Amino acid sequence: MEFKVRLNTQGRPPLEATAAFSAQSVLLGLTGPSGAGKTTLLRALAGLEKCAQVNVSSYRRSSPRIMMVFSEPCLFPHLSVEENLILARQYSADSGASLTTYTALCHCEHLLGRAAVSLSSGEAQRVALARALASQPDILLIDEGMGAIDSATRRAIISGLKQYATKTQLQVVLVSHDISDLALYADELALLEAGSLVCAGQVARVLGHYATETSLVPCLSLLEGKATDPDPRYPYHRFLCEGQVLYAHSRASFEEHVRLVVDARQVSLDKMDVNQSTLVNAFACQIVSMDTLSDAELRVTLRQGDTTLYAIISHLSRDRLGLTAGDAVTARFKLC
Amino acid sequence: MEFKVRLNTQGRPPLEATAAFSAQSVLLGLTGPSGAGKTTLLRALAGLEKCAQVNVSSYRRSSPRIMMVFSEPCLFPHLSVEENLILARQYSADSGASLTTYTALCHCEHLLGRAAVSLSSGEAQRVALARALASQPDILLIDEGMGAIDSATRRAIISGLKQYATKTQLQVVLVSHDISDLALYADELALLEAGSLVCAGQVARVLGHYATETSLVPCLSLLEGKATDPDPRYPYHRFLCEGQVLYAHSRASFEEHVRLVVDARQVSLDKMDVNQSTLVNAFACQIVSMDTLSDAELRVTLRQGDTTLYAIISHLSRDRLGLTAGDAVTARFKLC
Amino acid sequence: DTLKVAVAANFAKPLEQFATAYNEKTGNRVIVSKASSGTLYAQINHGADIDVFLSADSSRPQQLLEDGRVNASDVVTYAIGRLGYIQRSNASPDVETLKTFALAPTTRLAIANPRLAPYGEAARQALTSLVLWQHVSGALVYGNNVLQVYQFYQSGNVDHALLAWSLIKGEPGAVQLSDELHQPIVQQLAITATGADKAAANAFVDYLLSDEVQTQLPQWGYQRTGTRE
Amino acid sequence: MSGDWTAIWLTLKLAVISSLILMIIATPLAWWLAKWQHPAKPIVQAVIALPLVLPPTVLGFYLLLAFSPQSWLGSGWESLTGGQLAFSFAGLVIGSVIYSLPFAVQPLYAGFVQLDIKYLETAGMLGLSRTAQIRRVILPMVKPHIITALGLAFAHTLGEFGVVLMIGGNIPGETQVLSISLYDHVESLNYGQAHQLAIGLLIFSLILMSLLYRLNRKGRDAWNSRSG
Amino acid sequence: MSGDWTAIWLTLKLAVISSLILMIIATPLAWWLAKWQHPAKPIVQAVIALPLVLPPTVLGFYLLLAFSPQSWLGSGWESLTGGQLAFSFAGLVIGSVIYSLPFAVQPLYAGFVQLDIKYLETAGMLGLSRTAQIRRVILPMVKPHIITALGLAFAHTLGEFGVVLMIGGNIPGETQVLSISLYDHVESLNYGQAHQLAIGLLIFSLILMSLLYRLNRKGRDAWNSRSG
Ligand SMILES: Nc1ncnc2c1ncn2[C@@H]1O[C@H](COP(=O)(O)OP(=O)(O)OP(=O)(O)O)[C@@H](O)[C@H]1O
Ligand SMILES: Nc1ncnc2c1ncn2[C@@H]1O[C@H](COP(=O)(O)OP(=O)(O)OP(=O)(O)O)[C@@H](O)[C@H]1O
Ligand code: MOO
Ligand SMILES: [Mg+2]
Ligand SMILES: [Mg+2]
Repeated sequence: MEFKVRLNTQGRPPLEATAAFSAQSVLLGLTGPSGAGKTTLLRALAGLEKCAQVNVSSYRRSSPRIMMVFSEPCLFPHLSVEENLILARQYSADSGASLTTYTALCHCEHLLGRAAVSLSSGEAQRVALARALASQPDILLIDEGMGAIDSATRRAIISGLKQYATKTQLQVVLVSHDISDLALYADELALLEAGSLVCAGQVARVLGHYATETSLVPCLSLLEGKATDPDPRYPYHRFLCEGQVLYAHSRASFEEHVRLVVDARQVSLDKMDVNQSTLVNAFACQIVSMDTLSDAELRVTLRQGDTTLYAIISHLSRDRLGLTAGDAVTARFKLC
Repeated sequence: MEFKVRLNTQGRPPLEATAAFSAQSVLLGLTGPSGAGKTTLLRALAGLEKCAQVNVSSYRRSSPRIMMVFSEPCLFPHLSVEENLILARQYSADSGASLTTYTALCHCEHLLGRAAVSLSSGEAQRVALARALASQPDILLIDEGMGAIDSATRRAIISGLKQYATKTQLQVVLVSHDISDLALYADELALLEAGSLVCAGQVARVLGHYATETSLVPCLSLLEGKATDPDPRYPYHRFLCEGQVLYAHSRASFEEHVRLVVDARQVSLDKMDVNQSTLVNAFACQIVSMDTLSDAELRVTLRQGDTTLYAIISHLSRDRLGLTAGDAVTARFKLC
Repeated sequence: DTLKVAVAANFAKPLEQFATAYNEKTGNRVIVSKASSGTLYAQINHGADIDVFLSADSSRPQQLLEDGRVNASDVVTYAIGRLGYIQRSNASPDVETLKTFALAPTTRLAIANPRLAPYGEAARQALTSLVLWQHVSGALVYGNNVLQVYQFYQSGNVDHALLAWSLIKGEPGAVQLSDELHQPIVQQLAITATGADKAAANAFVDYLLSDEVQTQLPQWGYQRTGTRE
Repeated sequence: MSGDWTAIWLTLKLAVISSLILMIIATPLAWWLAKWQHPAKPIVQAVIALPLVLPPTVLGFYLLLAFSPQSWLGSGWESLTGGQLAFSFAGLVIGSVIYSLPFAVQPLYAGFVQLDIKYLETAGMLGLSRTAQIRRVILPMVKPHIITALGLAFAHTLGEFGVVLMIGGNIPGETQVLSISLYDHVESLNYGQAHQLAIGLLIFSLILMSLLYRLNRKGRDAWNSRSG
Repeated sequence: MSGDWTAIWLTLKLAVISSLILMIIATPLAWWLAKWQHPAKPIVQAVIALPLVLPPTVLGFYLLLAFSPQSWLGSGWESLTGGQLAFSFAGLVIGSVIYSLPFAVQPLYAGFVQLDIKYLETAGMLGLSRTAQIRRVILPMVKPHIITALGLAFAHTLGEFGVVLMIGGNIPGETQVLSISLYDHVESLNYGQAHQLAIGLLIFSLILMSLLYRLNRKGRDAWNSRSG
């Protein structure tokens, strides 16, 4: 998917964004502070901002069919849940498709017979998502459309959505304030601030920018690599990152590629060689720099090869361990 | 605040909830799966469910003035942001109060001149909250009213709200799917499932129930205690929990009482005595039980005195360290 | 000092003229309100403050008499109406023109509603006398009153109409029909005034029935009546 | 033509007073109707629409019966005010209000039904009294419907004719409104004067109603054009 | 009274046909009006309301002029159908439609203006064509307004009188509608028959309109009663 959007109307903050995402990326994360223009950008992409100049293409189709899920579910109030879905399917490319795929994916099979107006907010959001899928778009834009769903369900839905998207070559743009959801599942990431895309592309790079150049929290890093021979006794994914073996849970892994998102506050540093704690992962690296974030915390930027890792530690710990830039350390963190 | 709510109308799932919260608790967290009845409970408390039998009392007033913030902001579309706030203030107890307190608290000073209909979703939520405060209620019910606000801003708002509530004896009920927000800031917590309060009261106890009895994630524990002599070199709160010194950030602390919320996935266990890593906090405790959560993970329940702490570790680590129930271990985690 | 006179629409114009003259002569003011005879009747019957009611027919004044609202001496004939025929095709038509048309009507013929308006009833009688009724009944359109019939004609929606001669007198293509073709169109009035106004009302009615006024009636397309007995 | 000026003035007075009374009656009626849930509701709604079903003159005829000193309404009015209801300005106002009631009630009803109850709930929780809610929230939010109702009621009263003819008695300065003079001009074949008056009435109404509908514009544009 | 039955049938036919045509004209007109943004908009809205301002008989008089074979409308119609517009059923329909247009347009306009655009945007993205959007989303969502419009238009056509009186010519079976017979009865002092017919008309309308308004009930109750 590639797009170029320009909006410059009197009385509204201007917006200008150009980005190209690879055909392999099925889930594109978009985040940024409140009021940055995320909704406006999505609306423009969906062709709903009449004053915007917009160019979008997907890899599936040169003039792709785009569906946007608003933060309000906008279920048609005169129809039941099922009728909402049936309506969407009827006008889709394959109007014979079974709805079960979509309802199972969005955990809303049990709501089919309900009146759309009687749903709770989380229920309505799930149905809205199922309806969007039932219309079988080429590009699906989700604007904070999952905020009222509890996190376990939400992650299950995102993960299922990603598998479905991979299978059907759908590209999904997900706007969320939950950066760890995005870091874990997005194939590429974009950061919008005050109407412009300050950074877009590889998740690790955008997270780096996010961590170092913005005042936004949290601070995340991405470790990824090819899966290696699994230990038959445990169901974890073992993978090689910069030549070191790391462990990750299956849910954030897709095919041969394994991904681990680490919150900088979960990373501990030490100078020991042996691991005597339950922190499974140990990653040898070097301190590149240390930046004071507040009088309480500092951010340590660590590097090994092409991989950057952040750790947020207290001044107390730095002093206790005597850490300085250039030191070789072991970064330890759990598998997640 | 004390309440007793019963709703048993044909065609709707029944709801029955009784709870009493102490006068000192200013922020009451309410969570539960989507569709559990959280919105319905709040609406009933606010007197909006005509069929419900409701008894509510606050410590401020026997028939308290209750204000509910819906998940949709419901700003009056014919008024500007400022006019919305002025309208709320006009009908409040102190109609001469300055609006600055509320706008500053909700980070929306810059939006005052805007038309209510032109706001982004996060902006609208902040204004809706400010408007609710401007009406100076005795009890404020917030129904997922902060989901579209980025997490840094959201936490700043919750924290400010809590201070304001303490000062003015306001009691706030906050419904959220973000359990860590709640664990960090709530004074008491309640868990609603399928129309009944399965657990309510002390945060630590409810988190325990949440962690062990429900399928909900994440798994959190609460460590708290009285502040002790601070180390003048560092701005952290030092506090005594079960006789051991722990460190916490200032933001989650209120007066003499310091609180630390620890995600079980951030807790590492070892059998060493000395701390050689950047994990500042070390908490000596005993393994009470180990429960397998999946083929990948197990939950370790740890106890020291009255304090319960959870750690989620991998089978790999358990095997590596040879952990069994009854072992004395050191739980390590960062200050947060 | 002011007299309220209600008049059926077709006689409104002459009445206004007479009222002005009466005012000049006696100094008494006459307020004229006009509507259809049926409306005026209903209003008088329900308490309208009217001193003299000039109906376009005799049935409404007679009805007031039956209702006991007025005495027999209060109801008099003030004019006899005449029926006229107007059409577009012939500059100086006569009864034959009507016959020719009515025997094989190609367009519609407008008359007033016989049930509501005496001119309508007269038109029906005239057509019956001429043995044309059967032939034209399918081609008739009914105006609610003669004025409406005149509008149908004037606006070009009908080319033939039977209506009050008073309306079409002097127009091209108009002809007065013989009064032998129908019963006399007796226009009666009723003095509805009570008490103090009664004398003034009587005086005005006397004026209307005076030769001075009655001799002018043919000019307006009406036939004069005898004096009040 | 001087009679026309009196008629114009009278008409305006009638239209303004009737429209105001209509709005005062119709607003609470429509509100109550929107909230009321009962199997008999469609019947009540139909009853409100009934004045429309009768031809105006016939409606006027029945009003005339009701206004006559023999009826309770007429006699009640007479003992209260000393005057007669039929053929008085007050009678015209009553007739116009009854005749135009459906136009005022129905659009307001539709507006109230579609008003999202959460705005009212919010207003209630903010402490606004019933009256304050109406004044500060409900009325501004249903403004397009109010303007529709007002416009229809006003125009209908201007053109109102059959009822007025029947119960008014065509008394200059008292009950001879513009529609009646216009009718008179047409009936007495004064077409020139009728055209003049009709054009005047149309232009005047056009200006007045344009001003009324302009009220709808401000702010309205942005209202639904946001996705939040 | 057998003439009354013909009149009843004719009236129903007129009311139904006119209401349908009205809805067909008014719906797109109101829609366009709701979307159209232009300084001249209030003027257009006022123009739509103008038929109300003229007394019906006067409006009828002008229609009579327009229908005459000398005018473009009358002659155009004549060359098209061979028949005359005045005194024909088709003429009545045209008159009724013009006269009742404001009642149909205004409530629909208010409904369309309040329709949240996001539902339409969603429908559009779901791939619904313009027509499908109208049929499947817009019309069901503004149903209360459609029913209001339909009810007002229908009732108004039933009671419609002045215009019909003027352009109808009172031809039994062709243009003598109920309102005219009723008027005739009153004018010719057949009060007994007038009462009978009026009561019959009222009861009939009451039943019909109750049925119409019942359509509004289903589902509507729940619509705004949720907080989500
Ligand atoms: N119609 C409008 N008139 C004026 N300003 C507008 C309008 N629509 C949007 N804005 C402003 O444009 C900016 C971008 O809005 P947008 O809704 O795209 O933000 P967002 O990134 O989606 O924010 P959030 O996370 O709060 O939803 C905001 O500051 C908003 O107030
Ligand atoms: N009017 C209604 N008719 C039928 N069922 C209803 C109605 N209102 C609510 N419900 C059902 O009651 C249950 C509780 O709804 P409620 O909105 O209180 O849930 P919730 O806990 O707020 O969920 P969420 O987190 O998704 O907002 C849901 O299953 C919902 O579908
Ligand atoms: O003036 Mo009449 O009563 O309509 O023939
Ligand atoms: Mg947004
Ligand atoms: Mg809810």
